Amino acid sequence: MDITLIIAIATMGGLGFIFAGALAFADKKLRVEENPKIAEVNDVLPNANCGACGNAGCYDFAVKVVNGEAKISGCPVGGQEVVDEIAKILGMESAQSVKLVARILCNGGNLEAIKKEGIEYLGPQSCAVKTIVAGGDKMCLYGCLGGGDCVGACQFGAIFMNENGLPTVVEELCTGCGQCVDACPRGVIEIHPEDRELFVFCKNHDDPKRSKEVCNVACFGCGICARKSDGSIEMRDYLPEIDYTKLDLSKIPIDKCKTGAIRLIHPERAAELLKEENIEVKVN
Amino acid sequence: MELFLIFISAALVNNFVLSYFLGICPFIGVSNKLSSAISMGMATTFVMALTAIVSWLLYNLILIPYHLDFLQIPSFILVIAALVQFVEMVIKKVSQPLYRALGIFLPLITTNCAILGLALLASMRSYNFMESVIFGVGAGAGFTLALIIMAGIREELDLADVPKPFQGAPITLIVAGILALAFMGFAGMI
Amino acid sequence: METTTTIEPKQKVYFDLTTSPHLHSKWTTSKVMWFVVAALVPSIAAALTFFGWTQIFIIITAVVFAVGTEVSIQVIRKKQITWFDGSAALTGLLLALTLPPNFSLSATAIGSVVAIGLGKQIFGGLGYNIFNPALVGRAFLQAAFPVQITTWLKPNFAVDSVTSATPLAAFKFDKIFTDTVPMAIGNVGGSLGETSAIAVLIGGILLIAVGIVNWRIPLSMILGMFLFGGMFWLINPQNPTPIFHIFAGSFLFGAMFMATDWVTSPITNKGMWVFGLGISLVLVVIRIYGGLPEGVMYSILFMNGFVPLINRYTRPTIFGAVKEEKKK
Amino acid sequence: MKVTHIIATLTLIGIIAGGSLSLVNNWAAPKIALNQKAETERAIFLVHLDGKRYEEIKNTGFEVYKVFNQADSSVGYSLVYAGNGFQGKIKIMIGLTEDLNKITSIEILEQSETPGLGTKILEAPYKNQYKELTPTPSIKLVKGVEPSNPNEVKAITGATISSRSVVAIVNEGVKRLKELQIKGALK
Amino acid sequence: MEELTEEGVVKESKNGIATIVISNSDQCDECSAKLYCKPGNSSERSLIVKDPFGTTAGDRVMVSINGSRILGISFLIYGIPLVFLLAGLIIGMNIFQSNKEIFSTLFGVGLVLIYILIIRFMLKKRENHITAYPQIVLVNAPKH
Amino acid sequence: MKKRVTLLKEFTKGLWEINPTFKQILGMCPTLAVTVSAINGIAMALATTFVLFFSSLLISLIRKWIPNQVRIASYIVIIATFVTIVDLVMKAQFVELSKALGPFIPLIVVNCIILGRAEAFASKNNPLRSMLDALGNGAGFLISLFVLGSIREIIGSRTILGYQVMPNGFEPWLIMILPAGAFLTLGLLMGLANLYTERKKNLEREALIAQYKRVGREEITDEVLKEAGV
Amino acid sequence: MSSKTFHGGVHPKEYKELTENLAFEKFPFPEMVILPLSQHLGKEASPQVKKGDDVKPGQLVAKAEGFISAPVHTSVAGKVMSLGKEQTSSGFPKDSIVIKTTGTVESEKFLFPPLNPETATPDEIRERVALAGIVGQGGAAFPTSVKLTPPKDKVIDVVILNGCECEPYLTRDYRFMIERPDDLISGLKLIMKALNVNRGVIGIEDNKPEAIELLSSKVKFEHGLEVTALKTKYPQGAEKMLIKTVTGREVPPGKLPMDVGAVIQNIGTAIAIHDAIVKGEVLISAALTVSGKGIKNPKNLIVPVGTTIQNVIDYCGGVTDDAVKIIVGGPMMGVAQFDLHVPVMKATSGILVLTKDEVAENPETPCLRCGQCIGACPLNLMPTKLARYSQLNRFEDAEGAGITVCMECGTCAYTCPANIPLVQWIRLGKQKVLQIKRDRDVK
Repeated sequence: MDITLIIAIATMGGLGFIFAGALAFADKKLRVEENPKIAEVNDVLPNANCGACGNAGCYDFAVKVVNGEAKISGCPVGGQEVVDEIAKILGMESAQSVKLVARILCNGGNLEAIKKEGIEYLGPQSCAVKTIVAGGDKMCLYGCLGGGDCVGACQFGAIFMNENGLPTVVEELCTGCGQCVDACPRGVIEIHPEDRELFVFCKNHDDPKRSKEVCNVACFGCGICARKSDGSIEMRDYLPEIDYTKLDLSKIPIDKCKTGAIRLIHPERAAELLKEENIEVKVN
Repeated sequence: MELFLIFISAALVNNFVLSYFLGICPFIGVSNKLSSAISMGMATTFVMALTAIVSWLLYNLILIPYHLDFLQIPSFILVIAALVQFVEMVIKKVSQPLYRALGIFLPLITTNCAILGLALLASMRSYNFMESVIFGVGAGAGFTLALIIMAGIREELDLADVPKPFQGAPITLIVAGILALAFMGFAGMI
Repeated sequence: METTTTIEPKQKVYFDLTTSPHLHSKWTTSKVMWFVVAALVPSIAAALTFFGWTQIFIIITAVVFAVGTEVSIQVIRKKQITWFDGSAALTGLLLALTLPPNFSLSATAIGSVVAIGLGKQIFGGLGYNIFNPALVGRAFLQAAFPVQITTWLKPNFAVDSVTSATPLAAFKFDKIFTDTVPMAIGNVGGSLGETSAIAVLIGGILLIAVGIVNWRIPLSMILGMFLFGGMFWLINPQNPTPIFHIFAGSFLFGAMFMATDWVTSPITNKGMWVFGLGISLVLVVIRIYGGLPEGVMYSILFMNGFVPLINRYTRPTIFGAVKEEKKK
Repeated sequence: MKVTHIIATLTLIGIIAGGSLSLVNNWAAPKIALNQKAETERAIFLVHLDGKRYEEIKNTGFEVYKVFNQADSSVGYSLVYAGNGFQGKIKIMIGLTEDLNKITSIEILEQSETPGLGTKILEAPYKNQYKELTPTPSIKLVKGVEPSNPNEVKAITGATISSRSVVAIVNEGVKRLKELQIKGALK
Repeated sequence: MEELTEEGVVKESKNGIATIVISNSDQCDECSAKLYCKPGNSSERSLIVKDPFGTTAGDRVMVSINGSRILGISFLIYGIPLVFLLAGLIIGMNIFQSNKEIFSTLFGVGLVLIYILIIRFMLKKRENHITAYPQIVLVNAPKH
Repeated sequence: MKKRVTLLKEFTKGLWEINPTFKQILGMCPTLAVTVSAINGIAMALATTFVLFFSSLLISLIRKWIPNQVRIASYIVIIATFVTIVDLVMKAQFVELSKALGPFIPLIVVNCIILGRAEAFASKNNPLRSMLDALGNGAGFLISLFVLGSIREIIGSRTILGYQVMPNGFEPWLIMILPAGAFLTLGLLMGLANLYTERKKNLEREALIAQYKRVGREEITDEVLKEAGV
Repeated sequence: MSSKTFHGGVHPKEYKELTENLAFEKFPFPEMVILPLSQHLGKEASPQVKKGDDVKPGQLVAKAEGFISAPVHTSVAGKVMSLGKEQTSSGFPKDSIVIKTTGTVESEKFLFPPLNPETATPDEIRERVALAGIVGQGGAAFPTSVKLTPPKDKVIDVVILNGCECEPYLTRDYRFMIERPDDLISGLKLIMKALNVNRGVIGIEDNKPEAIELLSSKVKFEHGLEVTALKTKYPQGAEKMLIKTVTGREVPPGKLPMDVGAVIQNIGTAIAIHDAIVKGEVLISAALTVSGKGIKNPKNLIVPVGTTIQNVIDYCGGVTDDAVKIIVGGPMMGVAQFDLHVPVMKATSGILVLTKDEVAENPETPCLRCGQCIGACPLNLMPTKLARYSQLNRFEDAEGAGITVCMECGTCAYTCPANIPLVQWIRLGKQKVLQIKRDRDVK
């Protein structure tokens, strides 16, 4: 009986010893130094490998964060919680993570944008495909085609088509990953920080005459907004361009826009924001 | 002839993946690349042959004579782990680039239940030495075959309109089920 | 529309907007499917002749449940309902024709549901399935009800010497060979559709003639059978002759209607040869060494699994590409 | 330092594992042995219902037991014989009378046949056919008709191969045992 | 044969040869074992690759390996040794009288080791222009 | 994502949220192999839970002393030891069960659940949490094995836990107790589980969308009416 | 008469009987013309007139910009109305000059001094072709002068005149061959001279026996010229296919016909070259077939460039009530129109008005993997795979499968029983792949 015990111990101990020896030997030869913090950071990340941070994957992002090449607030999917965790691991002050949201910058839905008259488009209902058949069934060559490619591209289900045939972003679900931007052949989707309120909801660079022909709510390039904005808005190719670093919401006469091409995305929210600063603003 | 039957049995009739459910994890996770499937299959087959040899020796020359058969599981798993480590080291010695290119398959194999299953089944069925080696090679061949078929199918599945909840593991399992049905045709060959 | 001779800018147009080409061939999916159904009529007729008209209930059950499953899954998935394209009906019909006469109707229904559900819809519906749906249903039934599905019925015009066992089972278990003539006509035991080789051939040749079935698959299967079956026969004359192999069981039915299913067969011409030869090889091995007398279903399913790989490695060389490589 | 730590850890774990397993085994081994013995005994007496005591006959190349009844007189032999079935090995305990001309009963010990189909060889209707069967010159399998001779067994519908495998294994076992008897090894 | 691709970050690059840390391999996408699957107990998976671009550490790259190369290598490292091993065993089982198993194992393993030595010798010679190196095909690989 | 969660959550998450079979897709081999009947499934799950519990506990206890290099090796040895104990005990006390589960008890060693939890959880958390996590995962495993086993047993052999529940007229589907049946059933169950999760997510999403539509709709009509006149 | 052919292809119903026996008619001058500045591949021409200018027929209104470009001449006498974007038959608006017709007297037409075809040097020919604004009449509208100026390192040994006209309905080239065989041969000889080639082949599909016979008898005594009968099959007239059938050479992917020593010219181009050299005319009229069951009086027409297709259709009696589709170009590769106020351009080969039963639009069903498209693809591609890849945004895979080789001939979509718009998807994939490639090259 005891002999078996001893042999058993000897066998297992021996096997363990040999194996450990081999491992130790291999370890010495194969040693790759790695900052243990990378693994820790990697654990905190959502590990969806969605690429929203612009890196090849979560591990890649972890490496960059630890090496100081990426901001700790770089993961838009994880949100504040992840930022705090990373900050804790790296012993840094937590930074405010600004949520990025996709904005659909076209107002021309089925009701507003003028369709090519009297034709029936028979191909696949996809914007990308529509663009190669005579540039789609809408007259406007810049605006949303309403084919819903962005809806399909969003893996978070954050975009849906409203009844007017325009995509709408559900901000609560949007992670700002930018998949929809890539999917849109017309480039009407842009990623912006959540706190930006004023946008130009038109991409039409046509001259005023043609703009009026193609869409009821297009920017006609009148330039009123630019003239009244102390330089934060500039006209370029018949379209206003907003410089968000200079923008002061309280000074923009948004209600002057005839077509609503430049407007606030959340009128109520902007009003509240400005109220806090004791500024009265008229919201249309 | 007996050896041949053991081979056919392990590879087709009682395919390791499709009727013993051994090695399901890599089967589910296999990529759609044929060459990595074959590569992984070959590595597994090689390790399986080695495992069959070493575990037979360990079991019949040490564990049985000294009445240590209760140590079968831990000693087998240690031996397999050590073997894989050893193979890894040899490959590394042969050529660093080759090791880097192929090394990724090896750690997977350590925890591949097919290997341990092989060692245990061989000892349970009290195969003799050659029989267990052939059993190992046959099992490896069967594993490779299943992996290859799945690698091909997976590419097709990527293009298919599989309902979303069934994408990934569920559809793989269902394909495996249908494959298992197809492999039933080989039943009765041993 | 009134024609005008004056120039009127932005004249109203009401035309279809599509890309080129603006012409199409006459075939559509549903035409093809219904045509195949039509090509099965001789086989159905043969089945009803040899096993009695009541067998029509098996066919009806299979078709109704197949179409029903298809429609209900499409309703659940909120997809377009496409029962009228005939593909589900065809699957049901093919399944029914592989079943033995007097097979239980409830089991037939199960087979149909499995064929459409697990064989087809779970892969995304028509065009995406890897395995032949009818055969998936059949294989499922074989595994689920092995006794029922190997219980055969004596054909109506059986002479005394004919047993209810299929020619293959008779060979497998009792080493009895059946003559070719009754097998060709169909006066032997067997599944509904496979019984009459002539009826199958009529339908099959029709399909080949109109170009629905690519002749390469049936031909390569038959050649393969001569090759491999002949090989085993030469090695050991105890084994059946290639002719017996071809006329016995569901070989011809499989070659004409099952292996040639568009979705689950290779898309390249070279691939079709590989596919057909592979089926024959596996089939001969199963028939001779396997435990089951028949293996057409298994060999086709097995090769279905290889189709994606065959497609990938028999890809035609792009026009002009070879020369470029030679130049290098 | 590091290397010794690595080696020591795993060695220690190995030692502890070996030791503790050994202890558990000390407790379990006798019981397992007992279970196994009971198992064999059960099977031996299942094929010889009147058996009470058995002796193993050594050096035969396979397991053969001579079985004695209450009166301690030999009632025959129990032998374990295995062969290929439909999907894997089938291991059968065969009970034979002293003169080896009658099978008392058989018991399937191991099999991996198709569940619900091949596994019908385990069920009474098939198995009971072997009771009082005469294995001379050899057992025959008949299909579709009722057995009419004392050496015929009816096949299971849909599981011809499994039925046939059992017959083949029993025939082979009996044959081997007869050879042994001729050589006089059964004494 | 198809191309296999891996994505990674350059660790260091010298004389046209770079070491890449794999961050995302399409071969491991669906595998549940990737959690603890790292070669040589290191916590990252790395590759030595040809670098015709002269990348610098930190670049994100896509690496492509020719499938038939991988197959060739596997065959060289697993396939042929397996044949040698089996041949050794079969020969061994026939020539040795006592303790057949041990001796034939040793014989088989010995054959494999000899083969490995030869391979190693041959590879050493060609180490610098070895064709089996994967190659960087894309710097700043597009994200997926 | 690592969060500080309550101890209760540590247990309950294993039941569904990270259910080893349906969510983590771990331990497929025993799941498929032993679920021919419900009782086998239960026994297997209990055995696994036993090993999982003790190895998690032990690993969590000694996690600080194990060098990284032999981490996995040590875990495997520890797990193998516990598995052997289970095996021996079963052979000694539950002969029938041990026969039914056959070679699958030893394969618990390579069940990814155990190594997976050891690596992902026990090696990073304190013993209490590790124990709860192990129990939760074990329970989740039990649930899935029981469900799978019951379905296969009911349809495949008309019984559940040995009692006949289906009428005699019901012809059992033999396929359910064959390997193919195991694959198909698990595949379907897993799909249904995903379907359920997705449904839940979709409902949430639709609720959000509905909210947006309400707001969005007003916005559009107002503007359209006003701007249409321009 | 054995007819040569290539692998793949289809044979759609021809419908050529509608117009094949109708001689060319001259279209009267329209009230206004729209002249897009880009009627060719390559760089847009730059306008040389301003609003209000008076122009006479044949006058240069926009000159070529850079090497791959072609000048634009007005086809009528009139006044420049506007310069700006106008809709074109490609579906997209392009910068155009609109001219209101004021006079229709043809004698005022601007002409270059005629050259003697026997003595003209290759350089003279090239220069004249460039100045006359001649572009390929086959559809792609590649500037002909560029084609006549191969790089020094390319050895050209054969000129092939494309008389296949494999697109259904179209009979323009056929009419040219029947009506102007001598001018055609003269044009071919000029091309051969410009390229310094001794062998000229006229490839004609065997459904035009009269043309084959006529031209064969004409070239019988010409040295180096031959007429080859080709099997009637679409797309026999595609450059790569034609070279393969005539010479047996395959143009590798990404390479041009001149890489295998061949130059292909259209029948219409040869006629235009003849006119430019011998008569000194510039290219200001387009010969086209107006056909289809949806048009009341199908015709072969010579139309001033810039005439709107509305005018042309009206001239042909307008459309019938069951017309559903108007196409500029052939039915296989042409573009469906949504606006009839678009001009006829230099390379316009036909205007088709099709009825419901001709186009037979059927609902799309999923791919059945029948392999019809693979068997039919003349370039040995796998159209179904390519389309699926681009549907799933897997452009890298699409590139690997050779999507950029596709010439969009439409054979696959024609033959597809599931009616998948394969060409549409492949075209999208091609665009994306080319864009990805460009991005990659930039990096």
